[in-house]
Order: sequence, then structure tokens, then C-alpha cells
Amino acid sequence: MSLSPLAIVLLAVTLLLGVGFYGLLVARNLIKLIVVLQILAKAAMLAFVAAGYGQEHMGLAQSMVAMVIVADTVVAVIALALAVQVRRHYGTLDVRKLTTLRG
Amino acid sequence: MALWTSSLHPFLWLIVIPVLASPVVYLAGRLAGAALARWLALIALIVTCAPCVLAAQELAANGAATFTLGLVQLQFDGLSLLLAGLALGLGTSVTLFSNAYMRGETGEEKYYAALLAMIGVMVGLGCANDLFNLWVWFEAMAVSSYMLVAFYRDQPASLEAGVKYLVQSAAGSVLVLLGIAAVFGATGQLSLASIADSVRQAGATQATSAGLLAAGALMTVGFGVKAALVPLHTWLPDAHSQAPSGISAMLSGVVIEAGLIALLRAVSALLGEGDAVARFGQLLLLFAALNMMLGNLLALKQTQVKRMLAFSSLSHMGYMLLGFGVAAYTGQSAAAQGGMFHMLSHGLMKGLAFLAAGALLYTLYVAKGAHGPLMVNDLNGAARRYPLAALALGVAVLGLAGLPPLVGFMSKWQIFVGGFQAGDTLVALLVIFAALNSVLSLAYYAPLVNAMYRREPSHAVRLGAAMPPTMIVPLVVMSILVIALGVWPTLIAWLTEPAGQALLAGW
Amino acid sequence: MVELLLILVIAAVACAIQAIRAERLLNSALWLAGASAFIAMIFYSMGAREVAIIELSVGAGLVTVLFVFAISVAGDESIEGRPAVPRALAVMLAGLCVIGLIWLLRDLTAPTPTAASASALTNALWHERALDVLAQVALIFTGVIGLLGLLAEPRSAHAAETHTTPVEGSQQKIAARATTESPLELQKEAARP
Amino acid sequence: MAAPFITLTIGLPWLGALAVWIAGDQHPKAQHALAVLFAVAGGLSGLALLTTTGAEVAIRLPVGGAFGDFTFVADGLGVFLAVIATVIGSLAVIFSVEYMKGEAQLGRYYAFVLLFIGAMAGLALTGSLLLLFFFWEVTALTSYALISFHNDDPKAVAGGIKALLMTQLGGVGLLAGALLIYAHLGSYDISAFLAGADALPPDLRALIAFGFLAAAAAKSAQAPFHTWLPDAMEAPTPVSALIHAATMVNAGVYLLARFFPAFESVPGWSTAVVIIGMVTALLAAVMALVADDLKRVLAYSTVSQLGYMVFAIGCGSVLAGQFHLFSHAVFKALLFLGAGAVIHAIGTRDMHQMGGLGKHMPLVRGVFVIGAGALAGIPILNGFWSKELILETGLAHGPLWGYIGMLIGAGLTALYTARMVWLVFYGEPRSHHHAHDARPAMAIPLVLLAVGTLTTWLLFGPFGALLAEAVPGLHEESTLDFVTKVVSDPATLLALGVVAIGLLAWQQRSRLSPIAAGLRALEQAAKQGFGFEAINRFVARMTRSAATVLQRTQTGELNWNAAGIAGALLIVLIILAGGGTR
Repeated sequence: MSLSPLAIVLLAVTLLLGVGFYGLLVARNLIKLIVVLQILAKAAMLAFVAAGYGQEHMGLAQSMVAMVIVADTVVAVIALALAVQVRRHYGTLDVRKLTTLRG
Repeated sequence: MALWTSSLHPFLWLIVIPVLASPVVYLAGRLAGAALARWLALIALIVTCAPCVLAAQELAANGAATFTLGLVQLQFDGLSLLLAGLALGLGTSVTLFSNAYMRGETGEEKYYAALLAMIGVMVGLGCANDLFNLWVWFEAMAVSSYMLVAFYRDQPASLEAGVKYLVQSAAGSVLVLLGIAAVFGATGQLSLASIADSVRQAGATQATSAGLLAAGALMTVGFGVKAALVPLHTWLPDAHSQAPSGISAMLSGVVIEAGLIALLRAVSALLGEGDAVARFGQLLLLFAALNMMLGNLLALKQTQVKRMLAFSSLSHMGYMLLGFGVAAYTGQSAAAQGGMFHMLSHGLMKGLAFLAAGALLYTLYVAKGAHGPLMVNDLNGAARRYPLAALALGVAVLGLAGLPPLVGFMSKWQIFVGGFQAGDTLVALLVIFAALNSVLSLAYYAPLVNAMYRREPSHAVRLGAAMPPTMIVPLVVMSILVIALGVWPTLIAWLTEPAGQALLAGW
Repeated sequence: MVELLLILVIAAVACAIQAIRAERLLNSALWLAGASAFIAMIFYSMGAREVAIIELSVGAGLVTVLFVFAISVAGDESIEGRPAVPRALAVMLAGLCVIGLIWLLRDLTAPTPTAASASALTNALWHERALDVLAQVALIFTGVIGLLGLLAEPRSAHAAETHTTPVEGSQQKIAARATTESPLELQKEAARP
Repeated sequence: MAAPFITLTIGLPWLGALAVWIAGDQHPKAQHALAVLFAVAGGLSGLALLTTTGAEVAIRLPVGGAFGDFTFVADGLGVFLAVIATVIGSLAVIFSVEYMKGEAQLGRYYAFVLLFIGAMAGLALTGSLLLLFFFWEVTALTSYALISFHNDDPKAVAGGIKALLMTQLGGVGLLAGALLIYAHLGSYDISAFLAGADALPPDLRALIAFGFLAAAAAKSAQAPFHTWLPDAMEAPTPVSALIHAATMVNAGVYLLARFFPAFESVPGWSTAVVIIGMVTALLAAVMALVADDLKRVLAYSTVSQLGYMVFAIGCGSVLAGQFHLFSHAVFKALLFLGAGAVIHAIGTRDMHQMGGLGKHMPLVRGVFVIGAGALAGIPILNGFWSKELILETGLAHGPLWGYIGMLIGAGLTALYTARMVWLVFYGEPRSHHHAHDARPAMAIPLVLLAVGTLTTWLLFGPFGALLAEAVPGLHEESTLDFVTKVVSDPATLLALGVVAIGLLAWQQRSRLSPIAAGLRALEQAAKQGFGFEAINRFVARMTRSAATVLQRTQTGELNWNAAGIAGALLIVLIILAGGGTR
């Protein structure tokens, strides 16, 4: 099987997704978790580009990727604001310390 | 720009008014004080009820209405009406309730602005008829709720809840996006209707159907995070218990339901006919069983009122899933309609429960500047000082447990009828499991009610503040609705029936 | 084209891995910027020219600045100790998900356009998908409100409260309730998890 | 014709509940008056229904959708139970005026009693399975609220929740049965089901039959669900004990009687009913023999007598079961009210602290002895006739072992009745108390019920006629024929002999002490509820420990939460990709 560009990009999507999942499971620093969320979002953007490429609908794909970029940046901003507040009130960014709510 | 001048259908106002009112409320609050923001938000929502009635009438007369801008279409069908009605009704109650509850909090005007925007985009979510558009509304709903969950940003627990909610939501959102990309890549379509068409007609190739399968899984899990399917639910008890009580009511009463509606809308477009639908139904039934079991057992262990209610939301999500799962698995219209009815009745009852618990939390703690959790023991003897709030909470939780003459009984009944009509042993057993779960839920609701009617009031109750009338009004109205619909369930059939049909039309 | 893509993909994934492995947050953010840049290049080579530029400026530029800013406020804390989820389990779960998806999507690579077809972003964005844009405006607005809500300093005299450690915070909470409750209930309060 | 009276019988008590609640706890006098007014009016309207019975649907409210039509029918069986509920209910309310004087939260008390009465009437009069279940659950809700009325008493709260959970658990059987019927017949109409039951597949009919049996057993406190009723005696007063013991438990017997024609031919069902009835009658009688709490003795005795009724239905005689229900409702109401007067006077329920009360309370003693005589089956009191009818039915149509078991039960009943009366009213006072006789508000219902206990058996003929139209295959006979038949039957002498042995055994209790010592183990077992209590506790503990285990999975750690997402994705992928087909 010869690798088509599409196959390579799809591979990248799934790999980024895997890396992102791994990060979600092991990262303990809240800000690093936000980095991981960004990686996951990149996987999604790449998936749209791949889909647009495969369907020859790149304009549509691009518009969606642009939306995702913007929405994701907004989420990142809010997440970072939350992280700053967490640091202020918990004295740490370690999510393993954020376990007062359980059970 | 002819697009802009096309005549605006009434349902568009349901989205436009709250979303446009949001910045106005914020600016009014900044410039003229929070009092203006409070009342302006309420007025905006009440004004929105007028187009809601119009849209409902139009729907009944002419069927689903659409609005197209470019390639993207909004469609107002029964499902949209249900979500819009729920969001607007509960939203109005919450706004009125928050009037006293949030008074004097820092950032009060932002609270109302975000709440309004959330209501607007939720209506939009219900109308979305395009996969990517659905996601944009969905994400907007999520973004507007992040701040509301973590609103008490000086409290560590609230921040913790916000962090968990945000991270899990965002992860779910990425999965949804991947799913949409997979659909787009497999079919080249984004509009739900044309996706469904191409799935049915094209005699899908191997590659396409595998891609759609992956998309279905990704979207189920992605939207499932918001709909709190077990084991994706872990954010819910934290967020629902830590948010301001009005927001807890919104989250539990509408937002998770909106997640479920998004899930059903998106995935049902991919399924085509027959086998895949049944398999999806099985999946929903599996989640239904998990949700009911885990939600009830864990609620049994809770000593904080709001956290208990949050876990009970999980089990009620299970009942809805049971209804929809049966509908998908066997094509039962009664079950689909029952699921819709339960969605509505859960929104009503859980909203009422959170508002009543919030009213008590307010009078016992918040009004005095303390932010403690409301423990079951704090409610001891609450009925003597706050008879209406205690009655409302009692009505709400007993209704949630499915006791007549409250609406929860009738909506569960309808789901169960659908389940039995399916004539499938496994489904029937699951229905009996659900009924047993209802019995189990009494084991934590009943002590709560007992505590409120104790003669010896707790310290907190004895020293509690007076309850402002703006809190009592929504409680009374919603309690009356809970009882009225429990006695005459078909009063609401005009809302649930088209919603059930709209859902089944996709299968 | 294939070779170039392969290199870019490997580079992007490697950057992503490094972003997770990095000890210091600042490095992590920089590796993320790197990944973003490579992904932008992938976009470009696939024909998504406009969003490549957006990604480069927003993803690699703006977001990195935001991260650096946040890290400078929150502090670059190094956290010792094992993660909650055992690494092996994490690798297994993530790996299985990847394998499952690859297995499902393995045939989806069939249509191979001869040339990358660049089409105008603006038409799609402003005409075909205008409704998305409108919804996006609501999203951005609520995001701004959220940011303001989360970061704004309290107006009232609580300012002193904001720099307390968690232990003091919970003591304050108890103190606030102390005026209203008996000592017995207070002990219970303190014992609550 | 019957429509207005049906509406009134259900509606008046409910309206009264609303009125009492609105009147507010600041005006106790008004609350008492309103409650009595509405309850008595409801009772009168119930009595008026007796003149308008008919098997046709009297009220039909089409609701539509999955809810069918809400229908009400005033046939003999239903009207009979409605009359029992409303009349005994109104007596309970009248009695409460004295008993609940000065209690806090009267509004809540009366509202729930009246709600209960209305729901009970609705349960009896409805013709729709959905409404049947609806009212069934409302009675459960109100009885829970009444048992837990004293919310500060943890035993009362636990008793209420236990009653609620256990009856609800059984109710699942009714729910499943009703839904199965609807799924197959497309209608909730009870008469349609009774007519079309034979057309249903046999295994389906068996499922429905046993589901209904479970519901009836739970509601009527039959084994193995009987453990809730004694704990329900924590209710504030004998009045609500009366609601439970003399009224609500009848719903289960009613359910069996109502659906008996449809289930008669289900293999094994009748035998199961006979076994449940007999086992319950015997176990509860033994437990009544060793209990020390006056209300508990009465509660166990109720369970035991309900066993007789269930047994009768299992043997094929709805008439015998319902006739005993009628007698029992009257004499047990008398006994409960009498016990209430005693407890109200001296402030304890422990029979070992009573004794010699007869001297201070001659009226109460007099009526109580009449009621006890009926319970024991002493001739010419109403309990005698109905019990004889059951025993003869058992001999004629039931298995022989069943008959023998019930005979032993009759002896035990006589024994524990004698013990109870002796401990309370005779012998030397065992503690200091200043008992006073019943005051008028208490005395009136007591005397009325005593008169009833002496005379209601005369109504056998009309009673049979009342039921005949509702129960197919029931042959009516006049009171005179019935009396002659019972008196001339040799089995009557046998039964009377057994009763006499029971009474004698109490008389000679000092001589029988060696035997009693041998029965110590049995007594211990009885006090533990024969292990059923342990089963309840076991189930509760298992549930809680399952919850504890699950709780540990909720770590509150964000990373584990994320692992949940990854895991769920994996599972969904597997199910969707490889999952089974329909």
C-alpha cells in the first residue's frame, strides 16, 4: 500500500489524538493539561483539512478550521484564566490536589 | 445581502432576542448598576416568550419551519420547540430566582449576560440542522457555562468544579469535531438532512460506512460528555453542586438535555435505516442501565443536598436514554414521546428541586455571606420556617422518585409503556430494573423530605433569613405545574408529541 | 509531496510529544508552538493556505503569548510524583483508541485528488457559512464575558481574601459560619471532606 | 347515575385535605372541624354509592396518548371497599379530634389522612389499570407520610421509609403486570382484561398473575413482605395505625379479589395464594403471641387475619374473603380505637406495664372484649361467622393441609387474644398510672363499632348480592340459609373446639410452662421476624456496600475522569463496530 497524502494526514490526526489522550491521562499540571487540549484541537483541525482535501471542498474545510481555531482560542483563554485563579486559591497547579470534590 | 432581508420567522427571535439582549444587559449593568441588569434580563426573557408562542402555533399549523442563510439551514421542529420551551421557561424562572440570590455578588451583570447568551444559543442548538453549525452552538453553550459554573471564583471548590468541567467538556468537544470531520470526509456533506439522504440512497461503500461508524462513536462520546453518560459523567456532580443554585437548575434542567438532543440529532443522521439504528438503540440502553445504577447508588451516599440532586440527574438521564434507546431499538413512538416527556418533566422537577434547595441555601447561608454546602441535616425543620420552599422541594424530589400525583410518575409511566410495548424480553427486564431503581431512589429522597418536616429546627434554620418573594414565585408556579401535569399528563402532549415525531423521523 | 508531508507529520507529532514530556511549562508551551507551526505547514501543503496563515499567527503566535503570560502569572511550578493514571494504562488506553480509529478509517483514503484545490476561504466563511459566523460571535462574546468574570478583582473589601492559601480559605469559611452555629456543628463542619 | 357520588367520594376528602391545609396550623379548631366535616361527608357519599352500583363505566375521561381513558366504575366489589375506606376513615378522623388535641402540624396530619381516604376510594372505584396503580402509589405515599409523621423519632422515620420501600417494591409487580396488559390489549380497561384474559398467552398471563400477587402481598403485608407493618405501628396514634391496619392493607386483598377470575386458571397461582395466606396467618399469629407492644400485637393479628382472607381467595371464594374483610374491618377498627384509648390514657404501649385497667376504664374494657371475642371467633360475633365461612370453604375446596394449618391458626388466635385482653385489663396493675375512661369523641366511634361487631353478620345476604354483580360465578344466599348452614356443619364444632383449646391454653398457662420452655426457640425466632427481617437488612446492606464500592471509583481526580472518556470511546467503538444485531 502506497501512502497517499490523505493517509499520512489521517495518521497524523489519530497519532495526535493518541498523544493528546495520553497527555490528558498523565499530565498533572493544569496548564500542561491546557496545552494538551490545544494538541487535541490541532488534531481536529487537521482532520477537517484532511476531509476537505479528500472531498475537494477545501474552502468549506478552511472556514470550519478557522471557526475551530477561534473557538479553541477562546476556550484556552478561559482555561488559562481559571488556572490562574486555581493557582491563587489552591497555591498549586497540580490537578491531583484538586480533589476536594469526590465520591 | 438579500439573505438578510428574507422575512424572519418567529422562531429566529427566540435566538436573536436573548443573544442581543446579553451585551445590552452587560453594558446596562456596567453603566447603570446591577439592578438594571437584573430586571432587564428578566424583561428580555419574558418578551421572548411571545415569539415562542407564535412559533409554537406556526409549528402546529404548518409543520417545521426553516431559515436558510448561505448553505446553512436552521430548522424549527418539535424537538427545537421542546428545547426552546424548556430553556426559556426554566431560564425565566432562574432569572427571577437569581434576582435575590445573586444580588450584590461581584460580577452580577456578567452572570445575567452569560445566562441570557446561554439561553439564546441553546435555542439555536435545538434548531441547528447542520452538523458543524450544531457544534458551533454547542461550543457557545459550553463557553457561556464555564464562567457560570466557576462563578464563585474566590472559592476553591467552585474553581475545582470549573476546571474539571472545562477540561472534560473541551475533550468531548474535540471528539465531536473529529466525528464531524469524519462525516464530512466520508460523505462530503454537512447538512443533517443531506447526510441522512446520502447515507440512505448511496448504498454506502465500505469505506464510507466505516467512516460513519467512527464518526458515530466519536460523536456519541463527545456529546455524551455533556449529556453525562456514565462513565463520562464525572464533571457533573462537581459542577452542579458548586455552581450558583440558579445555574445548577439550568445545567441539570436544560444543558444536559441539550447535550442529549445534540447527540440524538447528530448521530441519528448517520444511521440510515434498520440495523445501525437498532445497534445505536442498544448502545443507548447500555448507557441507560449504567446511568440509572450509578446515579442512584451514589446519590444514596450523599449528605449534601445539591450533590445528591446532581447524582439523581444522572439516573434521570438514564430514564430518558431508556426511552430513546427503546425508540431506536424497536421504533416505538410511545417510548420516544415518553423520553421527551421525561426530558421536560425532569427539567421541571430538577429545576424546581435545585431552585428550592437554592432558596433554602440562600436563606440559611448565602444571605449572611457564608458559602457552605447545604447539608441534609441543615434542612431539619425547614418546613416550619419556610413552608413553601420546603413543600416545593418535597414535591420536586417525590416527583423525581416517580410518585403520583406528580409529573414524574406520568413521564416514567410513558417510558415504561413504550418499553413493554416493544415486546422484547431484554427491554422489559430493563424497564423493571428502571422501576426498581425508582424504588431505590426513594431511599434517599424520603429522608430528605422527613428532615424538612422535623419539629426541631436546626441551628441554621432557626437563624435563617427571610425568604424574598421573588424566590417564592417561581417555586410556587413550578410546583403547581408539577402537580397539574401529574394529574393530567396530556396537557403537555402538544409539546412532547411533535418532539417525539421529529426524533423518529430521523430513523 | 508525500515525503514532505511525512516529515512534517513526524515533526508535528514529535513536538506534541515533547510538549507533554517537557518538565517546565514554558518549554511545553514552546513545543506546542512548534507543533502548531508544523501543522500550519501541513495545512499549507494540503491547500488550506488561508487557515495555515491563521493557524500560524493565532495558534503558534497568539496562543503561545497567552500561555507565556499565564505561566508568568501563575508561576512555572514543577510537580513531582507519579501521575494519577499509571503510565502503562494511559499508553494502553490511548493506543487502543488510536488503533481502533485507524482500523475504522483505513479505507477512507481512497479518493486521491490529483492536485490540491485551493478555494476561497472568504466565500465559504462569509456567504456559505454565515450562520456559523453569527453563532461564533455569540461564542466570542460569552468568552469575553467569561474572561472578565473570572479575572475581575472583587469590588468589595474582600480583596485581602484573594491571596490566601487553601487552608486559610477554608478556615475563613468556617469562621464565617461560626457566628451562626454551635461548636458541635462546627466540628462536624471541619470534619467534612 | 353513580357519577356524582363517585366524584364526591373521592373528591370530598381531597378537597378537605386542601381546606385543612389552607386553614393553617394557627387554627386547630377549624382544622378539626373541617376534617371531620369533609371526612363524614365523604363517608356518607360512599354509603350513597351503595344504592347506585352497576358494572358499567360511570365516568370516562379520555386522556389519550399512552395514558388511555381514565374511567371509574361503581360495582359491588369496589363500592364495598370504598365504603370501608371512607366510613372507617371518617371514624378515624372523628377519633383524632380528641387524640390529636394539641399536636403540632395538624394540617399535615389531617391533609394526609384525608388524601389517603380519597386515594383509597379512588383505588376501589377506578376502572383503569393506570389509575389503579396511580391510587395504589398515592396510598403508599400518604401512608409513608403518616407513619413518619413524628419526624423527630428515628424509629418512625425508619418505619415510614421501610413501609414505602417495601410496598413500592411489590408495586413493581403491579406496574409490570399493568404494562404487560396494556402492551397486549392496548387498553387499561380492567373489565376488558377480565373478559379477554383467556385470550392472552398462558405464560404471559402467569407473569401478570404473579406480578399482581407480589404487589398484593406487599400491600397486604403478607409473607415475605410482612415486616413493614409492625414497624408502621410507630405512626403517631392508633388512628393512623388504623389507617394502615384496617384499611390500606385491604387494598391487596381487593386486588386479588378483583383479578381472581382472570388468574384462577393460571397453574400454580391458586396454590401459591393458599400457601402465602396460610404461612402468613400462622407466622403472624406466633409473632402476635410473643409481642409485648399492644399495637404490635394488633398489627400482627391484622397480618394474620389478612392471611385468612388471602387463603379464602386462594381457595376460590372471593365472597368468604371479602366477608371476613368486612367483619375484620369493623372489629379491628374497634380494637385499634380501644387500644388507642388505652395508650392515650396511660402513655405507654408496653402491655407489661398495663394490667388491671378494666377497673378504671369499664367502657373501653367492655367494647374491647367484644372486639377480641370477634377476633378469636366466639360465636355470634361477626368474626365468628366470617371465619367459619373461610374454614368451611377451605375444607370444601382447598387442600387439606391448608385447612389444618388454618385450624391451628384459629387456635393460636384465640390464645394470643386471651393473652392480650388479660395483660391489658385484668390482673394486678403493674405500674402506676392514672387511667381515665374514653371521652365522648373517642367513645362514640367505640360504641358504634361495638354495635357493628355484634350485628354486621346479619348483612350477609345483601352483602353477597352486592358482590354478585362484580364477581362472576358467585352464588348468593340469604342470611338465614347461611346461618343454618354454618350452625349445622360439623366442621363448625371442630373449629369451635380448637378455639376453646386456645382459650384454655391461656387459662392453664402455668401448667403448660414446660411446653412453653420448649418453644423458647420458636419465640426467639418469632421475635426476630423469622429471619425475614434479616433478609431485609441483608439487602439494604448489600445495596449500601455496592454504593460504597462505586463511590471509590469517583476519585475526583481529573486524570481518571479523562480516562473515563478514553475508556468510553473505546467501548463505544467496540460496540458500534463489532456489536450484535437485532
